[in-house]
Amino acid sequence: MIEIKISSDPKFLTIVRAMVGKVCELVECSVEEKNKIILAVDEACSNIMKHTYHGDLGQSIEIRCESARDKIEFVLKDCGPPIDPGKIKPRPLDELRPGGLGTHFIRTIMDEVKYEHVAGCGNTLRMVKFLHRNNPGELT
Amino acid sequence: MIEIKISSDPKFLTIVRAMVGKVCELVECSVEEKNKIILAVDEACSNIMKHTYHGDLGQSIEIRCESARDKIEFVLKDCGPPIDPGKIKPRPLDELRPGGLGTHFIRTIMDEVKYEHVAGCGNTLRMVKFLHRNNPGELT
Amino acid sequence: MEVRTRKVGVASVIDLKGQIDLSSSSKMRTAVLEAIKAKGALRVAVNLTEVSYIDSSGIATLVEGLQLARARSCHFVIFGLQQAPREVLELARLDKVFEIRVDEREALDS
Amino acid sequence: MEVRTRKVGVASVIDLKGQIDLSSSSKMRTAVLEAIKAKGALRVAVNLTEVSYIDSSGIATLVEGLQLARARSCHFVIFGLQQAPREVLELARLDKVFEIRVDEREALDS
Ligand SMILES: Nc1ncnc2c1ncn2[C@@H]1O[C@H](COP(=O)(O)OP(=O)(O)O)[C@@H](O)[C@H]1O
Ligand SMILES: Nc1ncnc2c1ncn2[C@@H]1O[C@H](COP(=O)(O)OP(=O)(O)O)[C@@H](O)[C@H]1O
Repeated sequence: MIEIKISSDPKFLTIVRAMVGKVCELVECSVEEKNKIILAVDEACSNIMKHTYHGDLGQSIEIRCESARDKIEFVLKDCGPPIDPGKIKPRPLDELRPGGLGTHFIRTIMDEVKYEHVAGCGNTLRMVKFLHRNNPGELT
Repeated sequence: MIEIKISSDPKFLTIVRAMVGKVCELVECSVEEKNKIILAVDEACSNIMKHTYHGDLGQSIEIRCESARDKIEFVLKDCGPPIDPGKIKPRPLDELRPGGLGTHFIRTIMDEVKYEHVAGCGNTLRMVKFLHRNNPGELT
Repeated sequence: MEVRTRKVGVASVIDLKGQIDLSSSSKMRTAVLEAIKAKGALRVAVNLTEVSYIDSSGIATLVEGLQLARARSCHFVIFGLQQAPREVLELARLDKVFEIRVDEREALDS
Repeated sequence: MEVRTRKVGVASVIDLKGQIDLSSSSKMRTAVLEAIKAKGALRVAVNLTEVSYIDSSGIATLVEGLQLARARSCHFVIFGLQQAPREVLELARLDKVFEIRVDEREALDS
């Protein structure tokens, strides 16, 4: 188990990506899987910074990572106001316009994506990726 | 502020080093300073794994990192039995024998090193490094 | 991330270096939009050779650049994609939308 | 970390690759001690060309190797040090204790 807690400042995203990348190497996923998992976690953190905290740099985000035989799981926690999971939607991809790609990436890359409000203390986003390996390394 | 919590398994040291390296890049220290700071934090975590937890992989270590204008500070927390700071000593370097280098590295690299027992819940190790920069980037 | 804009004949080349994410994409955006808006801009080429990572905010900037360039009859191309950024463009299903060239020489060829 | 031992004439070369820390130094230790204990071992050269990091447990293994080699009249050299590992040896004040060679050719020269 690995846990990392950062201030809600985009400059820390590079640390999150380094951490996720190392975790992916430990569980021996392929480079393509690694790149995608890094992207999904990065986008999820960016969305919390932008949409949950509205750019406030002084809040915090916690990222927990656990792995079992055939999957890797990330749980992101914020302390922001309750979000409405129904409003988290990618834009239709056939319109050519900037923005609206982050949630599309998250949902395409991850096999399970679940937003939940935690009574009294922010939101959690649980993302699970099933791994396709012959000889999986375990994290815990 | 950055916080990372790992299980007391040496395989996670690579993640700690990646995190510390990225933090050093954010505060813009030199490559030499970065390499040394990575080494000191790695050795301190290794010592907790070896000497506080005696190789038990299921315990946890928390690493907090903060920086001010001219320094970077790491606080390591464990949940092990109280250690006696007086017993944490490097061996005389003029004897050629394996071992006993970790604490020497830590004390040589860091400007302040302080071990403390926290009543009822493990130990903390606080390490401060003063930075020599013209235009320091701040972490928090 | 580092951003630099160069004139090469009638074209502007924007050299990007590092990782493009929420902390750096606004810097990239400023450079891309400025190059396209510059008087007499006929071709803008974004050099991604040294970009190891790009997120949705970087992709959004490329889309914005493409749209502004079309509106101003400026030719907008990107080149030098590493594997990871290429995969992100594919995930966004934009790999057929952009003019993607291999290197700078090709990017400046009509 | 990856470890591989090769025979080159009367010498053994131990190629190490990656980062040497508490999780990997025991693997390195096994290879180093085995090479020195092998029948007729005259020279053991540790190749650090692809080692980007070494901690005190890796240094301890090198010291142990040096001592065992001396006791057995085996010639023990290390070569190919990158900047970071070199700095660690200096911090340990061992940079004058080891025979440090630039590359494999020099390491196998008497
Ligand atoms: N963590 C979040 N908290 C609140 N709203 C969110 C969150 N993540 C996404 N959203 C909503 O979903 C929309 C789509 O998000 P996304 O696809 O990442 O695109 P973008 O961030 O470019 O708008 C956002 O505009 C926002 O309204
Ligand atoms: N976190 C710790 N908890 C308890 N004892 C420690 C700790 N760190 C160091 N020590 C003590 O200090 C000694 C010297 O440590 P060090 O210089 O790192 O060398 P080594 O780990 O090779 O023994 C150790 O052998 C141990 O007795």
